[in-house]
Amino acid sequence: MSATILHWAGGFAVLCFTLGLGCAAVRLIRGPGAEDRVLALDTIYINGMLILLVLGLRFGAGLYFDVALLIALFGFVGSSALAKFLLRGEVIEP
Amino acid sequence: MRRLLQSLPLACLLLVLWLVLNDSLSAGHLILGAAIALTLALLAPVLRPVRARLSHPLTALRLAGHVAADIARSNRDVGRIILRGPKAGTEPGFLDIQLRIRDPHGLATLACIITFTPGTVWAGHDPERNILTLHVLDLSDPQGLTRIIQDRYERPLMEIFE
Amino acid sequence: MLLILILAIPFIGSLCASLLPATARRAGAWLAGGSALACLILTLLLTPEVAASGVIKLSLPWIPTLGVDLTLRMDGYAWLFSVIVSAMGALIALYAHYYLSARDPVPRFFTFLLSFMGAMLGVVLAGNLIQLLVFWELTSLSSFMLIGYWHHRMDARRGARMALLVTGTGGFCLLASMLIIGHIVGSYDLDAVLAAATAIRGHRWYPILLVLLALGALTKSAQFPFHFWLPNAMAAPTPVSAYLHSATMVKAGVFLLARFWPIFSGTDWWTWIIGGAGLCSLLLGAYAATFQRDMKGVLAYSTISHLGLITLLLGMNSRLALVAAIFHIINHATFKASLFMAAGIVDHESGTRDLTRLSGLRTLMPLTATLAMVSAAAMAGVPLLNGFISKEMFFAETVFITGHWASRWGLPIAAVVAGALSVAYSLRFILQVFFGPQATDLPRTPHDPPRMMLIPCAVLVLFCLSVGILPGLILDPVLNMVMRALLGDRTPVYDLQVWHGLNLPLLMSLVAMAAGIGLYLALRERDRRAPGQVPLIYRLDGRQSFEALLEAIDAGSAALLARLQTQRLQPQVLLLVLSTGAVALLPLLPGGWWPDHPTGTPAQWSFGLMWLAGGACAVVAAYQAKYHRAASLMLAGAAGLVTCVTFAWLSAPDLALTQLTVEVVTTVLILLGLRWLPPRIEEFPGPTPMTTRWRRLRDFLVALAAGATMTVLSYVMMTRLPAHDSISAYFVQQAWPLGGGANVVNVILVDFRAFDTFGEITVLGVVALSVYALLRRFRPPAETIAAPLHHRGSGDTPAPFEEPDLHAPLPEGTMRVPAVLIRLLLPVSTLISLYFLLRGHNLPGGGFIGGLIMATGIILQYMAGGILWVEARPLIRPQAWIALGLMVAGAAAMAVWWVGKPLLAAHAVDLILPLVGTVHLSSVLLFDLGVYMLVVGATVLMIIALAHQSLRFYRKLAEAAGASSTES
Amino acid sequence: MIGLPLWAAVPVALLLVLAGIVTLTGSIGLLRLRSFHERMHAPTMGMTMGVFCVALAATVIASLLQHRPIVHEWLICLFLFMTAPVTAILLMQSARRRQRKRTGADESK
Amino acid sequence: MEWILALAIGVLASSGVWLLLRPRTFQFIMGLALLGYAVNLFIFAMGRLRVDAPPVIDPAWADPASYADPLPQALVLTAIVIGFATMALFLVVLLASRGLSDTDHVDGEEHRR
Amino acid sequence: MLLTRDGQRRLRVTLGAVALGLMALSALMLVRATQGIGAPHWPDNIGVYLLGNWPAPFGIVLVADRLSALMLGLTAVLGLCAWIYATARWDRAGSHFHPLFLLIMMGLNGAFLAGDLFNLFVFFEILLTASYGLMLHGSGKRRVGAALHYIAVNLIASFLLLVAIALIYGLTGTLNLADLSVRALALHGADRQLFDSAAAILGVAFLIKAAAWPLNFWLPNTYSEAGAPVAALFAIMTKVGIYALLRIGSLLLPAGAPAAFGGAWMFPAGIATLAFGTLGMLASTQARRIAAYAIITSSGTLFAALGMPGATLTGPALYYLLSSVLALGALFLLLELTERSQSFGSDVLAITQEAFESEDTDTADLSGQAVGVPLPATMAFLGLSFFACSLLIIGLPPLSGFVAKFSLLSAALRTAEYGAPTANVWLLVAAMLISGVAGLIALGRCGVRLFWVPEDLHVPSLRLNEAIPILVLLSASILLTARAGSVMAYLEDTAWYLDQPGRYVEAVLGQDPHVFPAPAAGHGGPQ
Ligand code: NA
Ligand code: NA
Repeated sequence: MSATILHWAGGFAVLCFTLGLGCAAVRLIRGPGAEDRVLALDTIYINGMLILLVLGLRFGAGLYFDVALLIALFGFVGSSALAKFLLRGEVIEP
Repeated sequence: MRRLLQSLPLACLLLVLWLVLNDSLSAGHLILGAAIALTLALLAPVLRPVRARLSHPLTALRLAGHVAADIARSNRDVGRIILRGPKAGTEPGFLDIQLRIRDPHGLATLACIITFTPGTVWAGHDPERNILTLHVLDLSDPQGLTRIIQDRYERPLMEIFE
Repeated sequence: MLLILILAIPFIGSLCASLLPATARRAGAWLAGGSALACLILTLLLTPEVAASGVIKLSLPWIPTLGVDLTLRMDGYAWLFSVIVSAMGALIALYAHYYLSARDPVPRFFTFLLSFMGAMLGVVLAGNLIQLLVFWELTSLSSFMLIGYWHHRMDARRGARMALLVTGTGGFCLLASMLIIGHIVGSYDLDAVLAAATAIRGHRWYPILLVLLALGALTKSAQFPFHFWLPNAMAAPTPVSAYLHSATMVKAGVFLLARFWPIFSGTDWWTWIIGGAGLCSLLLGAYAATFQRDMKGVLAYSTISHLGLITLLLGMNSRLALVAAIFHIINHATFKASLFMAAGIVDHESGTRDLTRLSGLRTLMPLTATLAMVSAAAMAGVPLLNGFISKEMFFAETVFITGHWASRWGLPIAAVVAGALSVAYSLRFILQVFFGPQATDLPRTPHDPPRMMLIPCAVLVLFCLSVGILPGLILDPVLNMVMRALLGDRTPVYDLQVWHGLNLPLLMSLVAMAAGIGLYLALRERDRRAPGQVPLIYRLDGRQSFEALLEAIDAGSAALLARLQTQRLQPQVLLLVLSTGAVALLPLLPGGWWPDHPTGTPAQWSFGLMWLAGGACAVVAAYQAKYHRAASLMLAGAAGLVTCVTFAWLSAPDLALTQLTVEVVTTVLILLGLRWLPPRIEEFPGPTPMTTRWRRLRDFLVALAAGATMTVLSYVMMTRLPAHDSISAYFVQQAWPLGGGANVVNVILVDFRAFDTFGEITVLGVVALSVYALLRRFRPPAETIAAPLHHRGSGDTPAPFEEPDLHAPLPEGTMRVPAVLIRLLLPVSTLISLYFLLRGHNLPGGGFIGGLIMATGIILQYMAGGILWVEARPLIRPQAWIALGLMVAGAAAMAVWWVGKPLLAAHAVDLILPLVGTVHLSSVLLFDLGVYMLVVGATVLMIIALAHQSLRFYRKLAEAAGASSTES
Repeated sequence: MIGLPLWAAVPVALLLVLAGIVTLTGSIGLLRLRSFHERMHAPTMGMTMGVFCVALAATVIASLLQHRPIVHEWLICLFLFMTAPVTAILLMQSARRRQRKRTGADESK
Repeated sequence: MEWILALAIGVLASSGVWLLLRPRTFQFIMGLALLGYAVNLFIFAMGRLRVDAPPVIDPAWADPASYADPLPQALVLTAIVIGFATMALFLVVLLASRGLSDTDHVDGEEHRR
Repeated sequence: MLLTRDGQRRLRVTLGAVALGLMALSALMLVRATQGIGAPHWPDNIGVYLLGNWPAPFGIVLVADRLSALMLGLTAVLGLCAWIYATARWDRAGSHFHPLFLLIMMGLNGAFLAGDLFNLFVFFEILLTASYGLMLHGSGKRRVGAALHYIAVNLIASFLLLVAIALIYGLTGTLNLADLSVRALALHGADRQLFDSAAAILGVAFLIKAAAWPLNFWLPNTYSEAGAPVAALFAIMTKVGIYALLRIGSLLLPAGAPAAFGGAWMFPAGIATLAFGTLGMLASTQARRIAAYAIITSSGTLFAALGMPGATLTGPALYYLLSSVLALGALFLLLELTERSQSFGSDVLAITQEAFESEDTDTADLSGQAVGVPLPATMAFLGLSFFACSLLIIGLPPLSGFVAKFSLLSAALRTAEYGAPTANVWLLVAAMLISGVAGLIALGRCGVRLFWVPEDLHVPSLRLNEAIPILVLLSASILLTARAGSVMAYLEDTAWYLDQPGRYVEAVLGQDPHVFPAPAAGHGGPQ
């Protein structure tokens, strides 16, 4: 019983995250500004991380946690590099 | 010796991190973790010349509680605005707030709190006049927001870091 | 043994000559003459043996598996040629010593002359067809070098190249024919081949074989239609012309035809090809010789004609004609060489070879004139000289020919015409040079040369005379020996005599003589009007056609090549994709591979939905890549993240980790690169041209097809049952017991297949080094250098570059708050990188992931603090990390040698420490540590090298600005 | 997740559903909100509430199944908390700069 | 799952190949990236798909059938690394070419249409 | 070497010399070992090294059979020569020349020794990335442009390799070449079809590297723009593709013979490549481009030869490979030295001169200066070396080029006896002879222009370490000619073993890991 509940709840959560990822992808595709795209990419990372976390819960394996951890730690690197590029014209300044 | 003492807080933080990561309290991990944490903490100041001084751990805990509650509330508010869409009738806008806190770590933590709370984004800081600019999704009560930032966040942060 | 010496002496001599200093004239001549004389003496020493046993043979193994040996074989025929080659060689060496100027680099001349002599001896002594071919081509090569001896002269270069091309091509044809002979006979041994005559003649490949052989022989002997190279080869120094282009090398072709006469002759093919070429050369050569203006030109064309005569005789399928041919080979060698020598002397003394300028030299150089007259008379076929006898024999053969009426009537008439022409050009040669009024406007005043220079000529003239008077006595034994060598028991009865009585051939001789004199007189007037112009065939200039042909080949091949290849990348990629698709789909065409009962896992909607988004991102990334680079990069990054999640979803956490870290680093890297790409401005506001649209449609379809192929292939593969005995089962079973790790992927990476990993990190290191090396020479587009300064400045004026404050605890401006956080992240990320490194063997992680995490942490510091600020603090030297990483990994791999295990074997040591217990240390961990270090080093090196470019060019800008401000 | 008692499963399930809804709402906000500045606020929901809920659920499950407190999911929250401002500050500055440039260009016209 | 992944591979490959056929160097490098994803997924797919069976073994239970095929994963790891390295190099070559030839056309010169 | 600083060039050179010397020594020992000298315990004289001590189909193996040893020896000779040449001045044209050079050698050696399909790919990547680095060494617009194409094409080829390897693994469940050879035989039906498809993709990837038409348009630019020692080393790069085709073809096809990847199209591809190379040689005016097209020609010859049925051509083809690599390597080294002697634009001058020349007629003076021009020793050396290289490439006697051409053609004729289409035999014979004539035309013209045209030649300063490599390469080919008998015997042996993949398979799969009496005390868990 509890397994069924959790299965469906996990499935629902993953579906929501996936839909969220889809929304972000639409924003990423449509833009219009470059900042919007960066933001959307950041959101995609968060959604992906959440998908992994819930998958880890569903499968009861801690192995997915590491990936999520890395996304949490370094997911921002790509988007902040992009943001800095937009802001300053180069990622690493003298 | 002073360097060693100065780097102890970071070392402790790193050791805790190591133990949590490895999910273990075994002697092996303690020793390995301590060695790694201490080494890193000793090396860290090279690239991190500004040191944080921490005090008042209780204030920090209370602040964390406030922040958590605020995040939950803002989530509700922002969710409502999004779901109602244009009908929500809210007016987004920028807000300038005069700050007193000067410590970089305090400022950074304030930035974390503000960014991590839905509905407010750090939009700039003028270090000379010490004025913080925020972008707020719902600018219906600017004074209230200013008060929250100054009283609920800034003051405890000043206690902790200065 | 003597045979080897005969062959070796010239080559050794050649080598010695090449080592002589450029001024060693006398030594060179002595070397050449001595070598030739030695060869001659050795050959003569062998005479009794050859006469007695018929054949001397000596074989050394070379490439036994291919049936090619170094076989020296001397029979009577080879003996004759050896004598000619070596005797002429000795005479030429003497002559050349006087002929060449003191300033000529004489040793070079004798080097090639001697190597030619060796090659020619090699040809005649070859007992193996392939060996024969080797020496055959060597004669062409040394001829090339000798013609080009005066290579500063245009005509020498041209003549040399033409001769090489024609004879070299012929050589290739000859090679083909030799191969076919070898194939038919099963051996390249000359004796075996000679014994297999009927098999060869009867083989279905005989015609093609004959054509190839003829091409080889006729090009070498300058026979029609390949004769044109010989007159052009006259740019060579005269000793070369006398030796190679009259007496020896051009004889190689007829030598070969006669050598193979017993095998090939007797068929209509033979008659038509060989006889036809001979006849044409005979007439054409004689005709052209009559009108030449250059003394050596006359001789060259007459050589073509006389070689045509020999070829014609060989082509007549008559054994007596063969005798005549051999006889004429000897005679022609003597009188033509002496004529060349005489011409050379005239040229040498008077400074010109122009028949129209030369006149009346008889009184100035009487000895030379006498010798030339006798030789020319021999050439014309005047009785009591050797040329007369061979001409008589030729006439006799033409008279007695059987067969078609055209040949029965045509050949004798042609023979007489050729005879008449030869009389005419001989007369003209002599009369124009030595008779008439004495020339006054010659470059030099001629007189007889030193006696020694005349001796070679005189010796040859003497020989002409003696053979002409006493042919039987002198040449009968020789000829007999030769004919026995060629025909064995089938040697015909012949009679070498001056006087055969009054018969038809004699009558023909007289007619030819009279006609020749008449012709000379008739042509005198025309000669004065248009000297050097050959009437009727003036336009058919072999040289010009040849060069036109070469130019056409050049132009044609360039045009064809332009159609067959492209220098552009896109068509190449298209071709690549298309050909891959074609060959990949070909085996699948019959069908039957689509899964009937696909196995697999049930689909999850979320997964599909996720890929809907990921796929859309990929497609749009492709669409946006032209004008919106950053957008495209982000879209591709999104697809990458979806890939990463997919890996995790489908049970590959290691892959997900790696994909993620690589993704992050790649994004930063490309962004660093984007900084140097100026923005693309949208072009062509108007409608897209039709060709562009068509090209896009085509590319779209190709891309679609490629994707479809990948889809189908992967679907089919995924829904098949896996191979039942896959090696991965072993890895899963043994990872823990033997590999000592629970994470099978990592155990594979660092233990089972550690060598791949070693290679992979090497690739990374190599790339880092290449990137670094390339960036040191980097030159960016000018408009990009200051672009970020524009970003920073207010409005349209760029901010000037300012050196950052290296002692500031925090950066000013926007990066102030982020810097606090990012710097706190470095120890954290280092800790996490170590965490992933150390646990990799049992859980997802490992050196690579750890290294990338560490590298990302470092890169973040650069992003926050700027290059100079970070580098003002003691940090890593990436290159050293790369080297150390490789060394640590290599040491870990090799350390086990110490305990006697093979490379990369795992070796574990368990340390028992107080408090801690047992610590398991494995060489595998060390290996992973090496990977970690290398990855950190390589990644940081690449990123930082790229980032450094900005600094470099800002400083240049600042310097330039500073300089201009101080000036003003 | 086998062996989790029902009294724990229900709140965990609710937490997961809440996480899903909150995160989806945030992502929808990315589409529905009109200006970039407004959109900046939306994804924070997933980053905060979504992650909180999932981490809480994970902690509950792991602690119950392994009978000891397991907290490492909260590291994710910590890292997100630490890194969130970096991108946000830069993005916001970039957007403001662009806006200034646009209005500046308008004024000069 | 299989058909989804197969389609995903196809879409990535199509986008990648399309970009490889484009004339701009940046397009080419993005094509390499996308095609790289496709190829990595393809290699990975050759081990057949498994959900919730990561090849991290329980020492007591090393039955190959209960784990995803680890070998393709190891191969993909190597391929990812090599792909990253070569892409980095290509990027720098692209930049060098842009700087030297003053165009971002893959041929180093603009062709007339 | 990376630890050394920029100033320590001498140290780098010493290190490089030691490394390359050791490499050459080991290659020599391997060649001898595969002849049965020095390694008597090797089964069929095939050496197998189990890396990590894992048994054969599971771990990675290195296999040294005759073919590998041969290629290693060739690599060592060529590499050593190119490296010595480079130490004269080339290594200072950019950073990291020496490490990159050693790494490309590592890649080449690894590729020749690899007994594992994926490991082969990895070593291909090492040698390719190192070659990208070397190709870019010294930079410059044209060089970077050429390198861009080179890298682009090879990156795509790498993708193809990966796809093919993955497919093969997915079908057979193994990567070990010997094991694959066994398992591929057992495939049938749809599996076989898919396997053939994978093998075809693999073949395309190798054909790209081996420069088969129409996949070789990148080559002329790349080779003619690369620096001399690099181009010389590249002479063996195409042969790596040929090696892979031979190796995989020998192991994977049931017929065993190296007719490899669908024998039917290998021969036409070879003839097309040969024709293309020939055309290119004719159409080129620049010496380096001629040399580059000569590389294509040699590849085409090898394809066509290996595409003939039966294994009779394999031995001669290998001989041809040796000879052509040595010759082309020497030629590339030589051409750079020669170009130094040409003043700028003299190429163009010579061409125009020739064009005018054909206009003037017999009135060319017959009494032009009849005194030879002495050649300085340097030019004489270069000229003679060029002459020798040309002979080798054209296939004219007396050097090994001729032996190679002759042996190939005679073997080709032999195939007519057992069933090869006669037309193909004639086609091959004709194509090879015509390519020889074309080489004669092109190289003849080029040589005459380079060495005989008197326009202000300034004699280049030739250093000893630039002359020695050329001499060594040429003497190697002279040695190849003189010892043609024993070399050919070794190669025939090699071909025979290639035709008998069973022996290779047995040697590899039969190799047992070392057994250690005291096993490492039970592998523990995590620390
Ligand atoms: Na590996
Ligand atoms: Na074959």
